[in-house]
Amino acid sequence: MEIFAWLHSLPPIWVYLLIPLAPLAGALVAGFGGWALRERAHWAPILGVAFALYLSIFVLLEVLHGVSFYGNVYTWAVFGNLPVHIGFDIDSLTAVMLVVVTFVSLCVHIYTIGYMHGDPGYARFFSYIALFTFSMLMLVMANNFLQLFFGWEAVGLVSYLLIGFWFTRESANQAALKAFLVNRVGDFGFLIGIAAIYHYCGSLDYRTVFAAVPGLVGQTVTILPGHRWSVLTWIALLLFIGAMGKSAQVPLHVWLPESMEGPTPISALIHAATMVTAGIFMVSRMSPIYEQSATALSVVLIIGAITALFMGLIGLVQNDIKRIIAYSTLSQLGYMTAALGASAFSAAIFHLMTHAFFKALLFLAAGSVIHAMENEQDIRKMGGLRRHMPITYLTFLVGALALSGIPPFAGFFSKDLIIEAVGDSSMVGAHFAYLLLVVGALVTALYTFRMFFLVFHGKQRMDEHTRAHLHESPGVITLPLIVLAIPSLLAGWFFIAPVGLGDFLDSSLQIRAQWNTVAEIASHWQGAGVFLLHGLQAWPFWLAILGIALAVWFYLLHDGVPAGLSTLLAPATWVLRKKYGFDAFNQWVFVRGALLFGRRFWHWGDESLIDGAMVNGSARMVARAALSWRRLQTGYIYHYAFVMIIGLVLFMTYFMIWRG
Amino acid sequence: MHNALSHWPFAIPEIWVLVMACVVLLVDVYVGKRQRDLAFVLTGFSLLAAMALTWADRGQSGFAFFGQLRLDPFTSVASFFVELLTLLVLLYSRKYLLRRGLYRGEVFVLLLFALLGAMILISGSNLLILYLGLELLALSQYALVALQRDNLRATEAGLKYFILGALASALLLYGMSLLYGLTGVLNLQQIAVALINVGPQNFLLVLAVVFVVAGIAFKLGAAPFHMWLPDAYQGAPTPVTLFMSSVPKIAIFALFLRILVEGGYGSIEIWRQLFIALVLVSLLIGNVVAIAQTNLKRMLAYSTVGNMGFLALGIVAGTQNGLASAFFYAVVYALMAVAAFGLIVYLSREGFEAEEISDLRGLGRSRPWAAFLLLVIMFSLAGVPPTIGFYAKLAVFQALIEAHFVWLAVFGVLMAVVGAFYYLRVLKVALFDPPAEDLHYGADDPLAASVLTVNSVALLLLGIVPGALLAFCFHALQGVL
Amino acid sequence: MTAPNLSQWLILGALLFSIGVVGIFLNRKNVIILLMAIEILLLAVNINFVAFSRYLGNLEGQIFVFFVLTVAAAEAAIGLAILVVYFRNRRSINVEDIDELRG
Amino acid sequence: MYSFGILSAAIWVPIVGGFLVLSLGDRAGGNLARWASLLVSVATFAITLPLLTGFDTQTAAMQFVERIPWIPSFHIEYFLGIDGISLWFILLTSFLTVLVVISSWRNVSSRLSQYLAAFLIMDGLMIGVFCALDAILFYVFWEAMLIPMFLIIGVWGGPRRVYATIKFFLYTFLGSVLMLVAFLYLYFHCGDSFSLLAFQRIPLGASAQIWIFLAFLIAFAVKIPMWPVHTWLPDAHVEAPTGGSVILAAVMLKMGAYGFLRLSLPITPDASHQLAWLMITLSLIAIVYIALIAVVQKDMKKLIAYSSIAHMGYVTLGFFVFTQTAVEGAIIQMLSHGFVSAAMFLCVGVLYDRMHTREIEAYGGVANVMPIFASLMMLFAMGNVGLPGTSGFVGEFMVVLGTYQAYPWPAIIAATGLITGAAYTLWLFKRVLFGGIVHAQVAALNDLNGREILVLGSLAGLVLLLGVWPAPFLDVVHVSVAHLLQQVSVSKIPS
Repeated sequence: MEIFAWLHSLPPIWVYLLIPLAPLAGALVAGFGGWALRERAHWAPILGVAFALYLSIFVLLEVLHGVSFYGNVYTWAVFGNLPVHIGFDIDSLTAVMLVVVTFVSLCVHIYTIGYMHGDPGYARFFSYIALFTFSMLMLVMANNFLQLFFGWEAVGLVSYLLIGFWFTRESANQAALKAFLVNRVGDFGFLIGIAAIYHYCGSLDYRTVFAAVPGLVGQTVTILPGHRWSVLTWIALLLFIGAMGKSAQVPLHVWLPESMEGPTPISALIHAATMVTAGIFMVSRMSPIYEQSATALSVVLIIGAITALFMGLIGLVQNDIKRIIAYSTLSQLGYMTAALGASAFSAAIFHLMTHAFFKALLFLAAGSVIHAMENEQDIRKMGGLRRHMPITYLTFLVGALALSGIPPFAGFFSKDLIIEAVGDSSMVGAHFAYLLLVVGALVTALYTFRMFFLVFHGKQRMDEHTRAHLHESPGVITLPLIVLAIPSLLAGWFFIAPVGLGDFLDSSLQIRAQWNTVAEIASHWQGAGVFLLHGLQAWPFWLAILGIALAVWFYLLHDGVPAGLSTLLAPATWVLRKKYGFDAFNQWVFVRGALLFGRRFWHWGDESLIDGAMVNGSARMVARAALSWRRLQTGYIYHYAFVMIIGLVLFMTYFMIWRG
Repeated sequence: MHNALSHWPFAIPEIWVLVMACVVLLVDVYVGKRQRDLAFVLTGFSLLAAMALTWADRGQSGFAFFGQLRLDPFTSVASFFVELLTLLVLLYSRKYLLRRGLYRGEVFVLLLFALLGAMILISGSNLLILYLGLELLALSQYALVALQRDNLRATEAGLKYFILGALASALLLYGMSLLYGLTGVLNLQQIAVALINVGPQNFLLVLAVVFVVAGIAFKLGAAPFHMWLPDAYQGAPTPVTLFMSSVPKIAIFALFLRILVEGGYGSIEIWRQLFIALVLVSLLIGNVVAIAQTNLKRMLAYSTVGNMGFLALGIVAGTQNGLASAFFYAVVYALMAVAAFGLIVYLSREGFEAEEISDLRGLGRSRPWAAFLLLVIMFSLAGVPPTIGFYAKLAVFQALIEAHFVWLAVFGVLMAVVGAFYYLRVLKVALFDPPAEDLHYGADDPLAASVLTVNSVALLLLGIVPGALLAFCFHALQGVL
Repeated sequence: MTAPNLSQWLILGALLFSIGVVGIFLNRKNVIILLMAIEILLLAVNINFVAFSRYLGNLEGQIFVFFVLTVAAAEAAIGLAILVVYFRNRRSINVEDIDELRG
Repeated sequence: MYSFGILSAAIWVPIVGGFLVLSLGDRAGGNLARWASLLVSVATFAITLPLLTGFDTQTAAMQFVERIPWIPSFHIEYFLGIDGISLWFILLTSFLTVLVVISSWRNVSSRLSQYLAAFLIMDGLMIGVFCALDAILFYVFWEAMLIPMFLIIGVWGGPRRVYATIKFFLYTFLGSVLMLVAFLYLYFHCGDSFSLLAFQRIPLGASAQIWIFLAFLIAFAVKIPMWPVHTWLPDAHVEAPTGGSVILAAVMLKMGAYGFLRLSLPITPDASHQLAWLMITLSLIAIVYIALIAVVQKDMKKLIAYSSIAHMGYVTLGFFVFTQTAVEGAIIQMLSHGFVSAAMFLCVGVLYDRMHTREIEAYGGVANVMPIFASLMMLFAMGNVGLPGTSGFVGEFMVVLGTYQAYPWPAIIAATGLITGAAYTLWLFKRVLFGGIVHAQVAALNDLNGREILVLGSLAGLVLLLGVWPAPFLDVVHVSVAHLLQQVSVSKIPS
């Protein structure tokens, strides 16, 4: 295409370099110029991100033409004699991520113009999200673990900043801190994993490491005395801890729901579409390592499946519109993770992609609703909005259907593919996982449409004042909704063949033949149409329909039922409302524990023992000696003389007796 | 049999000081009433001249009066220092004496006689001569301490000092008598010869050494023979304390050197043990008890005890280096003590001795320069570089470790840390505490001020380039063994 | 009745010396006694010297004794002088009253 | 290589300059002293720059060597020289002194000239420590340095300054005297020379090495400070004036670590290996135990002081796993901590100058009124947390990687610092800067002035530079560290 023509004249490295740098530049302009630009601060970031998107599309096309790139930009440092570089690894996987990230990011940018209008932190906000885009791009383009870790932590930082964007809100700050710390727990494992890789492979460079991996098969490491683990399992699990942190898998999921304290665009961009998928991306990237360890894959599979179902269940009892979507995100991330566990990396990436579109859509639509409701987020206070905001209504519906996996919406293809893959998987725990995922389909549909109906249908439960002001959101808000609705509708149909089933990603992935469930599925059902027909005869679809039906029954026809149910299943709902007690546990064990130990160490260890007893104790001892010895100096001549004579006598006796 | 006076030139400095002492006495008797300063100037001049004469003798060596007095490198170096210190004392104390009506001839005469005693101790080479020198020094000091007739504390200090001092001399004398009985001679060289075939197991020898060491320890002020020292230092008029804390230290070290090294080096195994005991007790008592003091002079007295412990460390080493470092320590300590007490003299005025530590409150604000000098002096006493005090300790510890007394060295440095505390406390009061309105320092004597400045700054500069002084002192003890 | 031998003389000296020493720290009464004790100390030493000199057959010891006696005289003089000025201030020469300076 | 006495100049210019400033006194409202000391400090920094430009990264030999007899009778020499290990710290020292002078431009109430003079003199002495190659010379600088710091804390410090400063002095003094004994012992073993290089060559018996190592350990552990001899640091920091804290944290703590590299490891390699377990344990205790203590601090400075101890834990850990990555990481960590801790203390100083309290409770919502300050402090906080892209990351990353090569478990335990560090830093940040404005006093705060922006901004630049491109910093270090590790790997026990 000729709009890209001029790029061919550039050295490729420049093009790749410009992709992250453009948003960074935008971020810097907005950040440092914000005080002057004020409400015009959005131009620089938007241009930057738009340009990045433009370049990403170019890169994607290039990759489609078989162009890939692997090279370094500059030498970051030399460890001893091992150089560590900053560089790019451009292949199909990266290209897909680039487009997804920049596309969603751009939509969010535009949406933000309307959403954050009039907020004192307008410029700051834009510089943050542009900065986030930069970090995310660095992460996905990395060709070494250092840069990966850089992007990994940088997105964490920006997410921290954005969750706490309204820093005057205590709850926001609390959530931000929690998010950062939980992520750090993941990063802790990730860092150890990198250290292990550095130790065993002697490099941080992807290709060198992957080349060294086969040599590590069969090597064992003794971490706990008496337990010999396969090195690769050890590494894979450590890296996965990182993924659990970022992609909010049980038990490190606790930060994601609270991250909804941030402005809605953030929830859409960071906590739904992109950052949280970093873990999925990372594991796919590391497929050469994971494919060497069945144990690790099983763990991934089971954790993913558990997250998928049980987080979805919590979604059933939530009333905050954003939190419901947040829990749905958790559950969807669970699906992706499960796919990874089943070696269906392509399926995971495929779902990541579709999910990015429809989840961003849902969040933005929710944001539009919240905007209209004057920051009311409780769905029990909404209802019947469809008349007031048709565009939001329709786009939200698209998102909801996609999420519930109703054909032919995007979510259907990706999610069904995952369930199929897990079903066919031969991994330990695959059957269990399959069960959870299938039930998950029902749950997903149920909580999605519960939310949908409560928000858009039924009687209007908001107060007069709010109802009076109900209105459709401005163009800058609805436009992105529409733009996102399109892929949410079509992405599945068009991309399942190449991305999901096809060989597009194969260049980036390494999958063992005997575990390659996706290839198997692909061999049965060629193309979207066939797959769709097959899907219509499969469990998940009908369960989803059932879920919607239940939702209709509960929330449109007999709205007494849910209350009845919840009383009927009181214990269950209690457990769900308490979110299985993860938060309480962390609060009690880790937070309180740390504070308790801190105080004990401080007061008992430092103040009493070391300072009190040892340091000042010895000083006090000397002082006491000084005071008592001083009394020997009585002032009486005869005492003085006596002491002298005693000394003399001691001298003599010493020689007389001891020396003979 | 050569003429009795053949080698008298070797004794010129001693003779000069003796003559001048008498001259000053006469001058004071006749014109003193009208012209006080004359005696002062005359004394100063005679001290300068004595220094010159001593300096001129430097390098020569030999005996005078049938080996009664000896001249060797050590003699000239040591006497040079005692003369210098006496001069400093004189210059520091002029105003002080004037203010208290003590600005009289006898002070100068006594100073000169004490100096003479010290010089005889340094050059004497015969037990009898040494005894006379010791008594000359001691008696003049008794008198000096009690100089302030109407001052109870001064006279009490004098009395205590006198009685205990006499006891100590008696101990020393008893030791001498035994030594004489053992060897049949009084001349140190002959004693050394006679002791060659007397083993350290010999009962009389042990007894003799014990008594001699006890006497020396008393005069040095090493615990447990130190009891007189705090009282005497505190009670005596500060200029006298100034003298007591400086000149005798060197002189008594010389006494030790003469009797126990030149004469009794054969008995090193005996006296080393005794000095180890003295070191342990002195370091403990001196450094610890000083912490409890509120009176600056008294605190410095205890610090003297501690410092004598450090000095004795060098003696314990007993090697060439050890003795040299001990001598170096004595010299450096004398310089520091003079500066410390000099500061007190400088700050005092009628009715205000500036001798309580609390009297220094807020010196940093009211008299920054004096405070700076105090800072240098205190850190030098604490042995913190870059001050000369550090090298004194360094030399001692080096010798000690050379002689494989590592454990003693460790004990020593730990005590140095304890000691650092009370010096810091003085600085705390002087620099960190707010100044008090009721304090009015004398501090108006340009002479003392300039001497103090030179003296204290020297402590710092010598700390930055200590090479020369170190070499000077170490050279003095070349071939003492 | 033969003349006492050296060791007997020395023992006598030692005894006198001890008496002097004990006199110094046992006496709580009067400073004058202290001065006398000091004299005894010096005399004890003199006995040593004379005895040694006599038995070693050289005169140095006896010369020493002359000087000691002289010094003792000077010492006594100064001692008494100090005592007098002290008495003027304190109005007492009781040993137990001499405790202005202590600690 | 021939030098024009750059090192001597770097040592003596600030010292002499300091005494000049002292003599100037507070005339003209102290302006004279201000500009003079600024001139001196900048000049010193300028003098030290050629060290970097003229430095030969290809050799482990000492460079810019100056060697003349100083105290002949003891064979003590005036022996200076630097290698890749000491170079950065000399630059760090001279640079930070400039910042300290600028930062104390207005906010020192009394006796400004004396204050500035103390810092200038200390500048020279600290540079002296980093380039002294004669044991006694090293010791002289090492000890002399205490005097100005003693005064800075004691005279210009907070309410409990006397306790703090005397504690500081005695603690460190106690540590160093034993080092002196070790020096003297070595002096006689190596045939009458105090040259550190000679010390590094002489063979030593196993037990002797142990004793010497322990003597050094006490000296350096106190200075770093390592658990359990760290308790002087929080007190000293809390009471010290801002400049004092900056120098204390940024430079003085490094000297202990530097001592390990220059003395302990090369002089007693076998003992170092034998006692590595002890050192690693102490380091890990510092990282875990101290970090937990930092979490519950109520006083900003105390919190940062404790975090300093925890960060120095990484340094000592890195030294005693003997892998090149770890040791280089440790050195970078020292450098980075020099920047970050200095910046953090300056930030606290900025707040303290405005509100005269360091209590965390007294603050809240500062970000509302001081946005520039908030963003800068956020950067430094992230450096403290060790976020990639900031200097704090490089060192910790390398140390953890290098440690894992030697022992996995210590690496894992050390990595927990990732979490605890974030916890105490960001919680502090949250309580002080975020939230609503707590009271009128905070509302009245005004944002950074030009001088403060200059100081903090330059540090921010360094933090980012070192984080984004540490290569040039490391290049200087490689050869020296390789040589050091080679020295350590060879046993010195005479067979």
